[in-house]
Amino acid sequence: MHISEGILSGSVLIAGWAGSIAGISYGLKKTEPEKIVRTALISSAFFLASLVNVRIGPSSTHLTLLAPMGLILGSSVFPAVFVALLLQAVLFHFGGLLVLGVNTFVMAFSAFTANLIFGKPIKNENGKIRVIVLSFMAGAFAVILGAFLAGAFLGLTDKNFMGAVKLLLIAHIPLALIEGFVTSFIVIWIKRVMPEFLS
Amino acid sequence: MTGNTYTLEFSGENINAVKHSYSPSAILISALCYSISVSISTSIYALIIASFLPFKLIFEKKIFFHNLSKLNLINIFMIITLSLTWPEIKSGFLMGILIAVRINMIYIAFTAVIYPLGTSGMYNALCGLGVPEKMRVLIILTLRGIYIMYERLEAALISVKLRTSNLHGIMKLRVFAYLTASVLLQSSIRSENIMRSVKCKGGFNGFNQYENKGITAADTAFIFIFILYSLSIIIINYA
Amino acid sequence: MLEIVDLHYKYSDGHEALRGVNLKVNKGEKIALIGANGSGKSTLLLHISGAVEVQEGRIFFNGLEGSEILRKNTGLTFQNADDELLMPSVIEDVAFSLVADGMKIKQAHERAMNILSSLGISQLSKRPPHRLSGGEKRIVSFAGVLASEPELLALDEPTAGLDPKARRRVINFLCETKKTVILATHDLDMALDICSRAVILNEGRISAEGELPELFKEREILETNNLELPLKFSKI
Amino acid sequence: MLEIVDLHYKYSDGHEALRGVNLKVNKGEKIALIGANGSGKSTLLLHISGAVEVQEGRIFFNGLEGSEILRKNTGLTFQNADDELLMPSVIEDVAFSLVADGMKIKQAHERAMNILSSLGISQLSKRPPHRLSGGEKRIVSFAGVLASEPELLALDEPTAGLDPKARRRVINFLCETKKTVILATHDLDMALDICSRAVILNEGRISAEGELPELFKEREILETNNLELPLKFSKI
Repeated sequence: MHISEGILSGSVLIAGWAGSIAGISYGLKKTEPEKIVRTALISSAFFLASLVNVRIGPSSTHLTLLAPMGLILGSSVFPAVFVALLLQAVLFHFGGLLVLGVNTFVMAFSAFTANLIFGKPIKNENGKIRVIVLSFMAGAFAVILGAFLAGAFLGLTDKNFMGAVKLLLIAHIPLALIEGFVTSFIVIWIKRVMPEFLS
Repeated sequence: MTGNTYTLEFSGENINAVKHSYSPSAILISALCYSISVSISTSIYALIIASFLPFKLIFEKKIFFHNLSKLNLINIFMIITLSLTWPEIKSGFLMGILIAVRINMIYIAFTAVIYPLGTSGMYNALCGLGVPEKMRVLIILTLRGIYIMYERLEAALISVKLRTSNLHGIMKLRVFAYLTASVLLQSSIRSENIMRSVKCKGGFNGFNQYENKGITAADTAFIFIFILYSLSIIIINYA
Repeated sequence: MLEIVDLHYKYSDGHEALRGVNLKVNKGEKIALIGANGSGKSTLLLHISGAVEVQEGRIFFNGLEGSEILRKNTGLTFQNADDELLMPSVIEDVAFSLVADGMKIKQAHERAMNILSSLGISQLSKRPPHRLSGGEKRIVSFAGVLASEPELLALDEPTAGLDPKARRRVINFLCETKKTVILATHDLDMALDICSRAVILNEGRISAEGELPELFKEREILETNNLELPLKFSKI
Repeated sequence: MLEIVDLHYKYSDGHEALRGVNLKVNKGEKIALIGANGSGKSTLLLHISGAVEVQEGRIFFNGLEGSEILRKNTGLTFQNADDELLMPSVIEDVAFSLVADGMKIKQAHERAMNILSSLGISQLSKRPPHRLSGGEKRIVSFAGVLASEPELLALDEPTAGLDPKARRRVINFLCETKKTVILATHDLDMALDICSRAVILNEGRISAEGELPELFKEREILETNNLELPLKFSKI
């Protein structure tokens, strides 16, 4: 769901920046100064975890961990994702700066929405099976929403992209399942070891 | 290391950041103007004008041809996908070529001009553009956190590798999830100590250490030239 | 110089870390704070340096009270030097507290450079902290604390994880400094090298206090506080 | 049991960590690996435990070669016990490698419980390991390594950051174990307590080797290797 530089039209790029700047300002406003340090350290941990290449069968993949990010960081996820993507561009020359707005919006909005929908139920639920199911749904949902948003930005640029967008959505289904499992395991662990950690 | 269940792809930063004669903000603004004009160009004439800069940069500086070739490998894949999914193969193919050309030009401009600023240059550029304090603190501490937590994650990955040789299927995902959660917990504990140390050292004001030289006449001229160049690309594009 | 009266502290999880600590520290004194993990050493240091607000009890610094006064006049280094190296380069890190107090950046960097030179590590000034060795990190964290010219240094395990040479360098620095020093450590041999007096904490209370090396010779006191005879007193 | 022949290792950044190490370890021996930070101790331990592939040179374990053999027969603990705690409870953590290698969960938990009992920490079995004290974490990490019954224990600074009581507990455990032990440490006094032989690494080479305590009495050897006289030999 990472869109490359040079594809999107000017108006779509601007829309992406507008969306992510709104999210970032909201997130920064909601993040108390005391919590900035925590947000930074946790987002660096997510950054590193997303660099781990997990070998699955013959191929390997990087995980986005969108839902766990949303569940733990809450509204701070917008600035956190922005900084992570910015550092990724500067440190690894990966991902562009012009599309940073769009990419931040795609990922942070998906993570944020997953928390909005599933955050409270997961936090309040005590049955193990229900927690697993809810967090699986959160993990898969965040990935699908991300792919859908990325597809929407492509489609808005040129409706002829829709054929490629369909491929993109299909390609994200296995990732969504994987992220669903990983999210439920992370949530289970957190609920057992440090329940106060969920935002 | 072959046969590993997980590999961590982290190369770290090139710390030998290049010193530019212009302020980082001026460089960032200029390169962004240029890349905007490139990314909305569709006419071949506009792209020819726009290609002057990348050609100049290729001759002047060391571009990472290794990365560039990797980039174009992905581009070939993209061109094929667009050819097959577009309503017409030919127009899809041309669209793919157009995007590939733009990607190359923007990539060259960024790697030659912006990325050599390094994280500190980029940080100065953002501060020069008036990024709010909370965001500045977040950038600096996330960067520090990446280096601090990198060592932890690397050791944790080695530990898993030593404790088990054959992780399969769901177990692999479960272990990865637990690893991530452990590192998250460690980072949260670290953040408590770091917050205390920030307090002891006098608070967030200490983070405000970017070079605020302001925009000089030379910077203004530099930005002006780039805006003119970018505008001319845009005008030719729509002419 | 420093007077602590009946200090109590309870963490938000209900754990009582301090249960009535009374302590007087004179100017120029070097005091070792000894005790097992969880005895309240770190919490006491956080109070002395003004990092946490007093809940119950009082702390006077030259007769004045308040965490602001403490923050201005004391400098704390943490057990893990990585936790206090905040900035992307050594010089910015050392200048941190000066800039935080409103000094101009250029001036702050000059002062920081002087401190680095006086500690013999000016060559590190441009390096990012993650490129430093453990011993270098520790010395840089001292430099950061010294920048704001505190009268009292509160040090939490300054030699943890250092190799013998780096440890010796830290000990030499602490022996030579004219500042008042409160040193929390498990390294009783280091305490003997540096400090003239020791205070033993046990479960949030001061359970013993006395001159060094005499205190450490009292086997009974050490044993009831879960401590070990310093190696210098043991024979092979 | 273990034989290392002319081992070299260069990190991808060009740093040569090992420059021709030769070492023989007999079954049941306890060897201290001494050296300043950056001398190559940790890199050598990573080789012995099979965590990195040999670039140049050879390592034989009971005559066999290959990192798979080493991983099966040796157990490594890290300097920072937090790095190896993974599962949400102590018992699951100790049983981890057994379950991952295909043992039934019930059986694995029984074995893990036996190990915890033998180390005297069965009461911790249900606790999350991340919430334990430093000393407890260290012992749990030993338990996790012991679960897969390695013949050789490779330990990186097992007492770093521990208080005297916890340190003593670790030392007692290592004195009592019948396993072969290779112990990298700065804590020469601990080395004297546990090991019969020491190997001094300096810049990736073995610069001295000998029986303990004799080796540590040679002031010159210690000084050229940036080490300090163990405190037991110094007088107050």
